Amino acid sequence: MTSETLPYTSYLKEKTGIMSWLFTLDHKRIGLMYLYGIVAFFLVGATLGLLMRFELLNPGKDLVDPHTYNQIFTLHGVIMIFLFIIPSIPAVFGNFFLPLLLGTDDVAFPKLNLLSFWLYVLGAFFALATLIFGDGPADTGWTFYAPYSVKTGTNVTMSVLAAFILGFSSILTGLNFIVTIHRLRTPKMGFNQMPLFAWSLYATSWIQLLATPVIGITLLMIVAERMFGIGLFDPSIGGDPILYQHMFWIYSHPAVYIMALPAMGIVSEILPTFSQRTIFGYKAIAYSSMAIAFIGYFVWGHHMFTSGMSGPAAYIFSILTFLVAIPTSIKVFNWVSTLYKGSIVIEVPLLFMLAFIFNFLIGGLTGLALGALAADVHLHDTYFVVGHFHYVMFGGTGFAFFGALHYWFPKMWGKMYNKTRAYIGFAILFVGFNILYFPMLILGIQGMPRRYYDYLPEFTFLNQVSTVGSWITVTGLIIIIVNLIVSGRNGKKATDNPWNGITLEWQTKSPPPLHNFDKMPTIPERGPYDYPNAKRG
Amino acid sequence: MENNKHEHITSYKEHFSTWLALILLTFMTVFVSVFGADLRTLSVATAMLIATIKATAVAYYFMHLKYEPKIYKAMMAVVLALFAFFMIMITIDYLTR
Amino acid sequence: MYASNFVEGVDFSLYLILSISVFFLVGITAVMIYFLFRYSKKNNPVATNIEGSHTLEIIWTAIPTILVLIMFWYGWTGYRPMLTAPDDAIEIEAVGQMWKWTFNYENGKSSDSLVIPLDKSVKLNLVSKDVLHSLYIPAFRIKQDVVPGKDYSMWFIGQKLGKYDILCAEYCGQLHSYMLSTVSVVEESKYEEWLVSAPDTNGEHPGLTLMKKNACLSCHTQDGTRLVGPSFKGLLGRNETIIIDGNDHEITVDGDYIRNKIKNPTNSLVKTYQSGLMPALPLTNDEISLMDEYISGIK
Amino acid sequence: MNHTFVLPNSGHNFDAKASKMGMWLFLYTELLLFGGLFLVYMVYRSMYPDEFLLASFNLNVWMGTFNTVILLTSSMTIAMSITALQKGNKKLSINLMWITIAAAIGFLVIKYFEWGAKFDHGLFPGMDHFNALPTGERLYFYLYFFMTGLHGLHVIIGGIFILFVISGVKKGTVTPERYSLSENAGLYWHLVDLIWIYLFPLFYLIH
Ligand code: HEA
Ligand code: HEA
Ligand code: CUA
Ligand SMILES: [Cu+2]
Repeated sequence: MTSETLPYTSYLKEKTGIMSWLFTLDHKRIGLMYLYGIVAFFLVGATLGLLMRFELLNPGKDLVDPHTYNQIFTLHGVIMIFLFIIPSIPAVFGNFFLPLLLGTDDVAFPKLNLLSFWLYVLGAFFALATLIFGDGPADTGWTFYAPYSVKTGTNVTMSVLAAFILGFSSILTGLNFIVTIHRLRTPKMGFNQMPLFAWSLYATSWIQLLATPVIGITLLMIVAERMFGIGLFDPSIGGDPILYQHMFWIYSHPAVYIMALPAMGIVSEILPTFSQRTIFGYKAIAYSSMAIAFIGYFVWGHHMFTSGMSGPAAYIFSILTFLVAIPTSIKVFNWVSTLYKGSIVIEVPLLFMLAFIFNFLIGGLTGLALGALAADVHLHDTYFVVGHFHYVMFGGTGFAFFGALHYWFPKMWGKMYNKTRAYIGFAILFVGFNILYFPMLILGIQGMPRRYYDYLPEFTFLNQVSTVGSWITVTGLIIIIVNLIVSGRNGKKATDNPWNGITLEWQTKSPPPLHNFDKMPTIPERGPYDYPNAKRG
Repeated sequence: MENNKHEHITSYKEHFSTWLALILLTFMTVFVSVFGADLRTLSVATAMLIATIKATAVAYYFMHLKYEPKIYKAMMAVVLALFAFFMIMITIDYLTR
Repeated sequence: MYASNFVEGVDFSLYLILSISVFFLVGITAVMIYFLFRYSKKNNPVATNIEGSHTLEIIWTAIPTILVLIMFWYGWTGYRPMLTAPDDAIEIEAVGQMWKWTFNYENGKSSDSLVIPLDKSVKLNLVSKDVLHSLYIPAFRIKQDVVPGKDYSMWFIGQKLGKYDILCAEYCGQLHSYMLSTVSVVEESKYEEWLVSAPDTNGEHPGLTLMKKNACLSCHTQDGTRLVGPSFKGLLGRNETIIIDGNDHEITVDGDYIRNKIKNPTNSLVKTYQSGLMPALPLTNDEISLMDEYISGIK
Repeated sequence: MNHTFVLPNSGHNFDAKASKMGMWLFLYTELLLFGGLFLVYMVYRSMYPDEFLLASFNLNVWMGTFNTVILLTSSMTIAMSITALQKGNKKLSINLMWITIAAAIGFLVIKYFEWGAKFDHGLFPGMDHFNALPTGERLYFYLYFFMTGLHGLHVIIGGIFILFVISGVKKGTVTPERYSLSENAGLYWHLVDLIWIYLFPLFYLIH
């Protein structure tokens, strides 16, 4: 790359000092700050996960008492959902790369963006403050089901307020992205010339915008119930706990697509780059994101099949649940076809994506078993569900997150990571991950309920396998994270376009200058992934 | 980007007529409710219908929706459809128990 | 023979879906790996830009659609019969409370574990005294949430003699994982015999019987171990710090205190314990005195 | 530094359309925030129609009507203030906004008296009279306090927002050429009105 020798200041160096970070309006710096926060919370949440696995090594008490265990899995769930996975890809990579992919220099409302970040910090503070204030962290499970969440003496109010504030942060991020996509695309880039990651963020943002308020108000009702006795959900003073579940899942099912869609966008970016060919079925992938976002609103009832929901409602929710699987399967088939007649370079980011597809298949297909009414009656609230959602969330989104981190690492820091260590870390993580979670699926089919501090002796063996898996997983993760940190400090300098990608972020320097582009980026004529060197198909 | 030079400016008169219509509708709905007491469910329906007419007037004229590009109306339609769907699904569950 | 009448429907839908899943999982993974080698940079230096194919798009929309509709159908047919119990079912009231199941039979018999006759429909009327619970019998493939304030029921036919686990599958607080019981499927004659047999109290103190029935012992031990609430051992005459309206008070436990606490559990709280957990039970004064008498006797 | 090049589609440009779109999007979230409450209302009203009816007799229809008129009028004045600003008449615009704020205060004062009357009758969650009510009536009042309370909060926020605009017009950051902020405050205020349009029949006009 010729431009390397020209003098320029990267966004990392343009201004210095801690204040230039904390109050920056630059989307890239905000993205990085999110990254540090989110990874930190991932480690906290993961450590709690590790603790749970220790406790479950043998039946009976290994480490903590039941009350503490319940607080641990609640905090684990709250951290992983609200502080890690929902903001993960949108707030980090969306912030950093959406403007780059669109060929602009920032999001539409940079100040609002900073506000979202600070709300995230405030929410995080609330979530952790439960450790100090009140009678300890909530012990309700991340679902805060009434009436237990109204009755328990633990500090539910604060945990719930944390979720409320984080929801607000998430709404503002979504709002910002929608306006950015509508208003700031580079001239001549129509919606159908947008990179697929932008499409997936667009779909995600709509969910963040329209679903989050519903949980916001629901959580406020819980707070009002605890503080003022506004008994909307506790039957002993008035309300109906089933209605709480409806309200909760109206948000929280769409929320699983807030987690999944951006990850799918990442896959759609990375596969063409390493296959060096255009994506198969651009429109099918783009529009299926919108379809998932839309249908995803109407399936929340599948979390309530055993709650005493009426037969007709169960019927409708089940069939809609199955329908939402179809746009996902369209994506999977298009991804696999994108490898066809490519010229594939195997690099760690690509491996993460293939692992994503494999894990997400397991997660998604087990989701189908849960969507079937009869099977769900047996599987609901067992470890099968726990297995399902770790496969989609960690095996899916988590892997996409780490894949994206490797893919864009050179762009973000201008350094290349150590590839050998990255391979090793990936391999250990992948193996460990499957040893950790596959046994859970079997445990669930055998009937081990979730949120169990103690279990029947016949479940011991598989629990132990799973615990051993968690140790392997840690090893892999530590290798990956240490490798990235070390490489960020003294890795080899990376070129502007190490993977030979053609989306716009590769047209600028690594790391990009403060205003992203020093000249107008050019968009490929026949769609964002039209590799000039490939044969016409 | 385009600036807002060509924005439609709503006249005072238009605002005033909107207001007049809203006030009339308000008295109408109070009237139906207070004096049409034995209409029961019908009166819930009329009350909601009148409220919706009022809301549309506010959105269309006060909030300028009438003069905005189509995309605004489309978004609004999506939001309302979504909410309607939430209501329908919950109603189905509660009515068919 | 299956353990209950629902096993077949549930297992069929589950294993049908799992088989289709395994097929797709293995198939897609294999294709992916094959492409990885066949079209590696070495084997295929120049890529081809294939933008898509409408035919394929339609095929891989249609096939999953058909498959999921089949899956849905078997899920529904396996589930539908669970919704309505036959009219001749034996009705038993199943009460869930933190953290204990109680089963009340029509003839007034009450038991911690469920006993049902072979091949007879049984309908459980589910009652919760406090929060959500869920009555789950894995062997029967059946589960139903128990919701306070709602009259839910569930039904099944035990088709195989034996004793099976009953678990609580909806998170209900501290000892959720210990809210266990069993269901014994027995010959009808044995069931009849069991039903009329007197409760096996072994001449125990009636206060203890009452406390067992009301799940007091899920939280309070008799041997000094600390659980959710303070142990009964040596309770009478013990000095405790209790919190009333946020203020600490030093008291010595006496009979009045015990009776008051049972009556109005939320008025005061022993320090270091979690508030809001002890339920107010509809007990008569006589019953409370019996309990007090028993508790005061545990030294 | 060496940035001579600025993208035409920069996120740091002033873009009136973007800010209006942002405001609308935000209003959607507000709609769904209240939407959640309307869902809860719908369920409980259909469960306890008679109790809701009985409980609603505790509200004063005429106070509610009066408040509705106040809000509608304020909606008109804020809309007119934008027209005035667009036409370059800053003074009129500011005065109209002050009228709007006065209306907001009037609305809150009436609400204060209405709530106060409930307290006097022991109709607040936790009070003895309240606790003796049947479930449906209690639910009515839970919803009444929660929804009108949240709405009142929005009235306050809307008022503050308008105050901001007034100071903007005075300082010259909001001008006849660049009036997005005033437009957005107007949109927000109309939303407050819009929600009241539904709250009014749902709580006051049950018959
Ligand atoms: C990233 C998050 C994520 C994602 C993407 C999904 C995706 C799906 N989920 Fe999952 N789910 C969760 C996160 C997620 N879920 C969480 C967190 C919970 C538990 C919450 C709690 O209780 O704590 C949960 C719980 C949950 C339940 C409730 C279980 C219970 O409690 O009883 C159900 C039931 O229907 C379900 C179904 C599905 C389905 C059908 C999909 C589908 O979208 C999956 C679609 C994907 C595929 C189908 C695979 C790809 C397709 C092919 C390869 C083609 C071949 C396929 C066909 C033949 C159709 N999920
Ligand atoms: C993105 C979401 C996410 C992720 C990534 C994880 C990751 C993990 N989860 Fe989590 N989990 C949830 C979301 C997630 N979980 C949710 C929502 C629930 C439901 C909660 C509820 O029921 O309410 C749940 C519930 C849940 C349970 C069920 C609890 C129960 O029902 O009783 C279990 C049990 O094993 C578990 C385990 C783990 C483990 C071992 C990991 C591991 O994979 C983590 C991997 C990482 C490591 C193994 C360690 C890495 C750590 C380091 C490198 C740091 C070392 C640093 C220090 C020592 C300071 N989780
Ligand atoms: Cu009872 Cu869990
Ligand atoms: Cu779901």
